[in-house]
Amino acid sequence: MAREWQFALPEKKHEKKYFGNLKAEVIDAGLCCHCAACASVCPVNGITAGDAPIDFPNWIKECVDCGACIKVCPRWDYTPKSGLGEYIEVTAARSKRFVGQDGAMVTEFTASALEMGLIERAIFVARDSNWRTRIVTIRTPEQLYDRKITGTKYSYADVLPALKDAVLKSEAVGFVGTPCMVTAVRKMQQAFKKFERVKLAIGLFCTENFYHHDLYNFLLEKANADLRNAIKTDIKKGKFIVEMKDGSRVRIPVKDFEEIIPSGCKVCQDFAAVDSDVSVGSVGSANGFSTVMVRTEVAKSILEYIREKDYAEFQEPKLEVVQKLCDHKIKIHPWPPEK
Amino acid sequence: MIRLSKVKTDPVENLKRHAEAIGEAVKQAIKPDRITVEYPRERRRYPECFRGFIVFDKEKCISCFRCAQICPANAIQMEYFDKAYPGIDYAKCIFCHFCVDSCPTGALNTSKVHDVAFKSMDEMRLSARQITRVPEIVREEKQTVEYYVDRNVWKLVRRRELDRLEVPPKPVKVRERKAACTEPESCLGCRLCANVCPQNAIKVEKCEVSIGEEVTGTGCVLQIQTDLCTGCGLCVRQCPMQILTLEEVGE
Amino acid sequence: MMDVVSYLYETFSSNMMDIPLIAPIVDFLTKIPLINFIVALILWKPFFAVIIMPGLGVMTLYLLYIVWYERKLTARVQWRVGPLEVARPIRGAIQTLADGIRYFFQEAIVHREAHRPYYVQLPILAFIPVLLPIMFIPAGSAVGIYTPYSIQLTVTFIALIPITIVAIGWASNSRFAYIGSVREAFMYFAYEVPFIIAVISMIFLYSSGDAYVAVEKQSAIPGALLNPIAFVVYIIAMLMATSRLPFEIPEADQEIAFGPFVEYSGILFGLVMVLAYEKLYIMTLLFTILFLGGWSGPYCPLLGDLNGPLWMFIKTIVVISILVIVRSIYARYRLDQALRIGWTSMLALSIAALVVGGVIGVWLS
Amino acid sequence: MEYVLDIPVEPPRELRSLFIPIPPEYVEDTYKSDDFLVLVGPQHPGSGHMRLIVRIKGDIIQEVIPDPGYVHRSMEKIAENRLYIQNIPLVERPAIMDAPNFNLGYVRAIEEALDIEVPERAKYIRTMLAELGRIGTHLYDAAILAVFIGHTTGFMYPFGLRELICEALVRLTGARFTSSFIIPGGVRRNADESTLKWIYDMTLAMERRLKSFERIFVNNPTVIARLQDVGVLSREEAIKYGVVGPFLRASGVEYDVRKIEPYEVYDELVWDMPVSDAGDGYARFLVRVNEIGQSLSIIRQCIKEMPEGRVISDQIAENGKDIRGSFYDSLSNIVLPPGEFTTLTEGARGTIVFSIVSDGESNVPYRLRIVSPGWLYLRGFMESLRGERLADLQAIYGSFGYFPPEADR
Repeated sequence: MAREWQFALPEKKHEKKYFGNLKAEVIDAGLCCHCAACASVCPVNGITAGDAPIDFPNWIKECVDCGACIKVCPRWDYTPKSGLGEYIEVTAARSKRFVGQDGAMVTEFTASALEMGLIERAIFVARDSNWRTRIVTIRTPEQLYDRKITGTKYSYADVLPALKDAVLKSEAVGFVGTPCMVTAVRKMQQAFKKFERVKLAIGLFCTENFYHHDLYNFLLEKANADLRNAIKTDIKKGKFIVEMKDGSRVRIPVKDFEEIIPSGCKVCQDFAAVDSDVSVGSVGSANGFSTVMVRTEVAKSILEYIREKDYAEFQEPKLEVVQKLCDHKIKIHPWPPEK
Repeated sequence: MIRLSKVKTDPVENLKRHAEAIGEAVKQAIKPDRITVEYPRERRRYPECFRGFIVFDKEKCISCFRCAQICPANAIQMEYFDKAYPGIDYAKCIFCHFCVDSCPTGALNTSKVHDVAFKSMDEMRLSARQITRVPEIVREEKQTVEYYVDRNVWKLVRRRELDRLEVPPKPVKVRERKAACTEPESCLGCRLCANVCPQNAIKVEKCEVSIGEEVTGTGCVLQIQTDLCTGCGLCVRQCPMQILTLEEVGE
Repeated sequence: MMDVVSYLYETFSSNMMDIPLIAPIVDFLTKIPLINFIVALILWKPFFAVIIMPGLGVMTLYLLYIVWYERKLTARVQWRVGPLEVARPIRGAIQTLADGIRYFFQEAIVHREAHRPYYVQLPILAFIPVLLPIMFIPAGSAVGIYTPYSIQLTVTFIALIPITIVAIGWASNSRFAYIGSVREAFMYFAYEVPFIIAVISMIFLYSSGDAYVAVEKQSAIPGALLNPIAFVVYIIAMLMATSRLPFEIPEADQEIAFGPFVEYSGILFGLVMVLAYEKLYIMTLLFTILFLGGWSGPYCPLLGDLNGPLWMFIKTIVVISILVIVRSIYARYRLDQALRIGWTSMLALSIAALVVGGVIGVWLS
Repeated sequence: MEYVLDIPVEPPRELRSLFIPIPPEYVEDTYKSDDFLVLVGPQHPGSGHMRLIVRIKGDIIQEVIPDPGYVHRSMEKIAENRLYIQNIPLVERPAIMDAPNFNLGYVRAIEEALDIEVPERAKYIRTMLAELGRIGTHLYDAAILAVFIGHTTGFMYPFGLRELICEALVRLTGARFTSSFIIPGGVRRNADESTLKWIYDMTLAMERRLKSFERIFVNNPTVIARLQDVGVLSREEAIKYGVVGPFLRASGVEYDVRKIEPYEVYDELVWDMPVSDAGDGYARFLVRVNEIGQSLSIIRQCIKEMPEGRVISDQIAENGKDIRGSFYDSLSNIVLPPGEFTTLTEGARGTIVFSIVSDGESNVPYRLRIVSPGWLYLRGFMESLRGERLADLQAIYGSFGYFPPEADR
């Protein structure tokens, strides 16, 4: 029980409050990856995320100038991570219990971790009827049978604010997020000890992520595909595929999405979520399987658990495809960005 | 189990019942056992635990907002003079005395006053200064009444003395508690605790953060001055990372 | 002109109440011209009987007393204190007077739907059938109009009173008032026959409709003991007629908020409210004559002719004071129950009373 | 024989102008078949804050349609944004005479969720409180019944007796009736010996006075004549229409939550359940009068057998005698585990159902369901009016002791 303690203040680049610095250096510079880490740690809950760029309305008055947002921002002093990262084991697997995007291994990992008692609750991203993202807290594996929870959504979600509440509520938390989110969580864990309660960080293979309204309008006007009656979105072989209720599929080449890619994603080179405990993605495995890159012991133990319980069937992954995509991402997202 | 059934209503029974009823009425008319309390002229003696108007002791108050937060009717709003003190809106108060029971130092106490007349709704909102004493009321009564019951007696005993409306404050075992930080490593550094502290017991001063020898940057030192801290727990409720607690000290 | 006055004075002074107590004052006043006319008029026996005692004058006093007394008695039975704050030292005895004054100065509202002329007039007109019986009820030597059929006439005029109440209910033209007057009419049917038969049984008993005969026949034994059945029937009928509990059906507060009188306010309400009490007073006067030996009582020489009226008044007051306790004893019967009581048990009792009256009457004569 | 007027009668103006919860066809049909619709209430002295739409043929009631909800306060919704502990004064408000029973039911739901072990002495004090509330309610209902059938003494006596109940509650809890005294884990304060002795003597004195009340009102022939054979509910009807509490027992069904699933120390005490097989208004009244006697004996037993010890569970506060000072710290941030927790409580007028749905995270109930007895026996009340006289409506109303604020919540 300390009655006297100290905390560090990051140095300022401009003579403003800290959010001013963040705004100048990250948001206005177009580096912000919209991971909402700053929104999650802001003590006055002033920073807003959601389906819009990160902002702090009248921060000049309300910001208490604590610098927490800067401590956790993954794009402050940005040096991009890239490549496959180090891993213990790579495999391709398909869950036998759950139906997911491909192999539903994200769901499988979370369910197994919950069953093992490694984590008490997990933060998942569900979607509503027109594919807006919605945060759900998973406490029991039964909740994961909901088809709206599994499956990929290609738009931003405020995972980390929900993650902070979960951290304050329970001892061991897991979450699923894009590489930038995983990186942000690692920075949070360095800065604030409490976030070490995040026991399981499942990273997703990620090329880009979109604002929901952008994606919606884009699909509507490009392919006249209304997301409201879509049942599945996916990226396969450079094509963005939207599967409709009536079974029809809309294919759009990923290159056309250039105009709506947020600027933050254009400087991101991390495809395989190198900081995560385990990264999962469809790339590099046969159809209906997901590639699983186990990076830490925790994830390894979960994988063992899955093996012994025989929850999933396994396969040899094609790692070079993943490698190719990593390089491709580095190619299309150069750092520093050439003007 | 008691089995009841239809009562008989033959004339003989009815005559008996008529006679009983009339006899009872005549008995009461001759020798009434009257239980009316003629209120303004005589006042009932209420026990010490009576939930009346609330009396506030400014010295004991540590402005911990507990009374304001527990109030089911939102009748208490805190007012800032040198510290934050509770003011009670008697237009809303339901006299549940949750606030009195919540007060950790016994600064709020009950009284036997239950009949105060207000001229307007604005008057009913009493400030902390006004509730520091028992509200003065016009006492017309000459005597105090109390119900005396016995195995076969039930009467009003009237004493020709006035009842004291102040209740001696009940002692509360004050638990000496101070704020402390459980997990300094995860302090955001927002200093909201320092801002909210009514005693300004949390001191913040710039310093240099150093790991080993080399100075890594500037920082702040937060210090809770235990002599000033009253253990109100406002900082505990305010902390966004929930790393502050109240811990018992002393005895 | 003068001879008319002198003639009237002669008639008055020839038939004056002889009260030794105030005789000197009367002698002195009769010396003064014009005053003596008034004094003679007041002390003229018919006038005295009707207007002063047991007539209108003391009836007002009685009203002031009985309303307060009933409230006090009810309160006493009910562990309460009753009217107290007006004139605390005398236990709020002038409460009724205060109420009357308040009624007098209160606004008398006549609502739009009401039948205005009747609505305003009927409370005053209702006094006529109340006062008519007094003309024929003798009190000692003081009597308004002497007839050998005074009892029959009294009963006849008492039977007129409900008509005014029904008319009041009709005139105020409201639902509750309408229901109230219908109930009043039903109660009229319920009590009238047993009541009249009970009175007739007493007439059989005294074999005369003359109050004087009835009283002097009771000199030995009061009529209550001679014909107890008629006594009981008369009391119950009296409760029904004056809508006391348990037969307070026409003006049931909780069901039809004062029934026929629901719309009245101010002095008009004050008038209609006391109607039932006045009716009670009249019927009790008859009751004392029939069952309690009328004006017969210990003779006080100082009072002279005043003895009769005084004793009669005292007996009436005592009887009423005993009667009003039923208000605090009983609940309210339903209308059909009251009718059933009237037409079964009370009718049977009254016929039995008729037989008893006949037999004892034969035995007496 | 029956006389039928063939005069066409128009439905009166207010049946068309006012809001009536019945279709206009019903009104037309009624007035075609020579019936009449009488609106009793909501301002009528003989009905509480509720409107009764009575369809009469002559003087006989054909059908009664209730129009409740004039005192609806949306209590369940208000409860959803208050702390669990702040709801205690709220759930007392439906029937302030019966406050201890409502309070007890709600608190027991919370204790069932948190599985708090209540100390013995606290259980006895709670039982005593509940019975005091029951007596007060029964006396209140008796008084209202008396004033409905025009017996003023029968109105004054029970209120005089209730004054003693209020005095007992004041000495015990500090408030006259809405004493938010029962908290999760026990009661707020210990009861000292003098108070208990006073209450003990009070019960004896009250029994004595109840005798005079019985002589002048309960056994009064006029009262019996008004209530006997009026508003009869047979055993089958009572079960069919879901009548609860003393009114169900008056129809001959031996059901009492205190006997079926005893909740406080009721199973350790000796008491009887008065059951009548008449099922009419007088039986309903008589059952409650007998229950008063039983409750008095229960209170005496409680005081006799009350053990020493804590009155607040050690899971709540370490000071077991008085919650004062630690109320906020121990009770303000109660969080129930996720799930639904339901308790049955035998209130004065019948079975009270409290059901708390919690989401396991917030410190306010996700949903609080209160089913009060008045609402449960309203249907039976309406059915029992069928075929009675219009003048009996008030008598039956009083015999049920229907309390609109309790039913509307």
